[in-house]
Amino acid sequence: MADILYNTSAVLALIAIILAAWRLLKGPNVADRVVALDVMTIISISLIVYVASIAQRVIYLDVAMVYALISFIGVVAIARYLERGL
Amino acid sequence: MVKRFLILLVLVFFVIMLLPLVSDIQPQTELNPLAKKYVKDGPDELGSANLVTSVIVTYRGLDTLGEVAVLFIATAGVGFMLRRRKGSKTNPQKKRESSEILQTGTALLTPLIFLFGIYIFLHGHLTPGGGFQGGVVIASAILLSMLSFPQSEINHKILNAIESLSGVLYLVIGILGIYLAAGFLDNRILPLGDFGRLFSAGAIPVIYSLIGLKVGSELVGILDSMQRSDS
Amino acid sequence: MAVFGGIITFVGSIFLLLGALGIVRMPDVYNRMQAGTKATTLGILLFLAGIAIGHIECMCIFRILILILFIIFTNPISSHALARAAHHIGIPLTDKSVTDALAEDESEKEEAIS
Amino acid sequence: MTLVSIIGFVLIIVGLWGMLTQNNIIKIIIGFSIIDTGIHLLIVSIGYIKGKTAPIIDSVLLKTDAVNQVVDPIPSALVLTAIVIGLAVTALMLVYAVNLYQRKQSLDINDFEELKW
Amino acid sequence: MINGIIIVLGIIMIASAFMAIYMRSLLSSIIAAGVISLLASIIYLLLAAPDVAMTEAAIGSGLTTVVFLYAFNKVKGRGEDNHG
Amino acid sequence: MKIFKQGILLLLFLLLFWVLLTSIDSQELIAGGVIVILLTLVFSRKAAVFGDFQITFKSLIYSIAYIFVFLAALVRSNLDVAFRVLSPKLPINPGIVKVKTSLNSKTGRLVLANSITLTPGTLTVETKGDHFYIHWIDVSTQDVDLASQEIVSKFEKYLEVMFG
Repeated sequence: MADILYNTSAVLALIAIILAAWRLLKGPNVADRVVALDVMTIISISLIVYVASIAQRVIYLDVAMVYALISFIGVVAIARYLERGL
Repeated sequence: MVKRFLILLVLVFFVIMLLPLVSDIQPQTELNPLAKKYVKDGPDELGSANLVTSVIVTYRGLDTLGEVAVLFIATAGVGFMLRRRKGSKTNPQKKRESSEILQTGTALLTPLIFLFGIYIFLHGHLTPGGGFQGGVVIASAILLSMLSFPQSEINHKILNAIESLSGVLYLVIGILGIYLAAGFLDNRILPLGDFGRLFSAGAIPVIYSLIGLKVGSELVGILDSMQRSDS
Repeated sequence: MAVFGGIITFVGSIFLLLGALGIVRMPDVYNRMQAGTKATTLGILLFLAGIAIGHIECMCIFRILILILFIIFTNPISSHALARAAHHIGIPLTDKSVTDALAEDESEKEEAIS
Repeated sequence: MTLVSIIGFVLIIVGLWGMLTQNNIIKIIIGFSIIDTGIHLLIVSIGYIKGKTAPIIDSVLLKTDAVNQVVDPIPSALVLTAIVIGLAVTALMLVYAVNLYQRKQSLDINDFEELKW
Repeated sequence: MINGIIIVLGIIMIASAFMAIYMRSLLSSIIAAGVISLLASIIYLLLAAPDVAMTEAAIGSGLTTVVFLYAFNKVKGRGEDNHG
Repeated sequence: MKIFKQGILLLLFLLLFWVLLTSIDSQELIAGGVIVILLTLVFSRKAAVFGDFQITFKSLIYSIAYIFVFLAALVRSNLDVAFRVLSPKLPINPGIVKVKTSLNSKTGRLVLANSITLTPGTLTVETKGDHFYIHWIDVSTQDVDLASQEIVSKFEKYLEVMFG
């Protein structure tokens, strides 16, 4: 029962990532694409934690932490570039 | 049109060349002999829980030395190509100030990311971290403060000192391994300690910390010279 | 306990999906950002909390706590930076918009200078 | 022929196609970094063994049982350093592109004819 | 389940690779290239290589993007990057 | 005195982070202590924002209350977003409005801006002096005072005590 719920959640997260990829493809200008990237990052963190839970390894969570910190910097960098402050 | 056809021809040739290589990859069912030796003997011999770390730092230590050297050369290349020419006037373009929210957030987060980077390379033998990852995280911390305070200067003397000092110490530890233990970059110059604790695995945490500092300062050097140079 | 965690995770993933749907359906950058930031933040909070509850024996609660704090702290900052940049380079608001106080203030300032 | 190796292979081909067809130097560098990612995926997929876990010994994975439960650590070790080197090499290539731009005020590869034959 | 995740992520990665090559604005190309390495790190984690996943996550989505952006700062033609 | 306070706060903050990352173990604590003290020495001058935290009993109570207020607002905002996204007509009425805040400390303003971003239908776009410019998905008033009343004041009274 619990396994079904977890797997369904992962499938929903995958659908969400596909939707975000659609916005990435279509987005009329760069800011839309960066928003899609931001959302994809967050959903990827949830997928990483899901993978850690099915692999039963606590240490995989370190990867998610690095991900959360560094991809934030990437988005901020693109924003600063757009407003010509880099 | 001819060009496009030629490109397609090259690509088809490449696919034909590469395809057997890829299709020969069979799903393995057990480790090959070399990997088996590393996995079997690694934990007892070197005391490192992360076997990838033991391969990088000790078993293939010379490769890592070479890779650090390549990184150093690339950094030197970037610095050389973007050096400030004498006499050319620096006209700093007007940059937009970053928002106050971002500045406050940076001031709060930078010490934290630093500590996290140090955690990553200090625990290279216990967790998936290591010197390369930790160095990148530390470079990212400095990058964040470069993003929100674009006018601030980095102290190049300290940067160069950290880089050279960690490089020299890395080599010294490697050579000490020849005299005190079995070979170059052997980690058994320090006692192995209890398996799975922080102060274990001999010199691996020390070596990885030095690699982390070196990689971090080199990446900061690349970023800094790419940001500073007047164009 | 595992089923309870599973339900929380499921609710979280629904919010993640809504966030992604929001960035597809909304008409302009700022509204997309609204949907993207809020829904994904609560979504991932619930997702991670559900996994931590479901695997309570794995001692990963502290790490997941740190992860949640990081995300709650950094996600709004990046959204804010992006919204500020988008407004500065003049990406227009959607036609349905009622008011734009910031653009009015900026243009007033420019007139005062010139 | 595993699933991931196919993805890596396709990425290599797509990156190569991009490198050959595009005229902009920056696009060529992007193609290079796509090839980079593809090759890394290919190498890591060689070391994977189905159903086994990461070669890190902790409370879940016992030292005595490790041989039967872990994947090959050597490809991971190779790729790990290669990624960092890839970043430095990308930075170096970009700096060359910037220098070329400062010479001729153009990023089009067809404008640089000195070494053509 | 794992195969399903790999297939979906792989398709998105390949689509992003095409996007990175054929997108007209360079900045969008960079963002698409960032997505490739973002998703590659999940695949590394599924292949039981967390070390590689961590390195790719740290470098691919943060530093590579920034290095490209710094290079853009030095070349002309940033004006048309904003739209499109 | 100020720098002393912010140094101590930074040290405690980093130490808490280290203990959460690692487990409570003698070797980890020794190494972590040394590193945290070194980092504090390096960063204490730059981290002036850490001096903004008020260390009183009242601010502790208010912090705990604030967490609940914030979580409630977050859940409400998500239901709001869900309603807007799922309804076929997209009932939005967006615009950028100006609000006024009386907070002075930098950390307080940061937390306020983050809270505004995460609560129903609002997103901080720009800060200028004591005015915030907020993208509001459903503009009901364009008056500065009324908008401030509606968006800012519910958080402000807590943050006033927590950060001064």
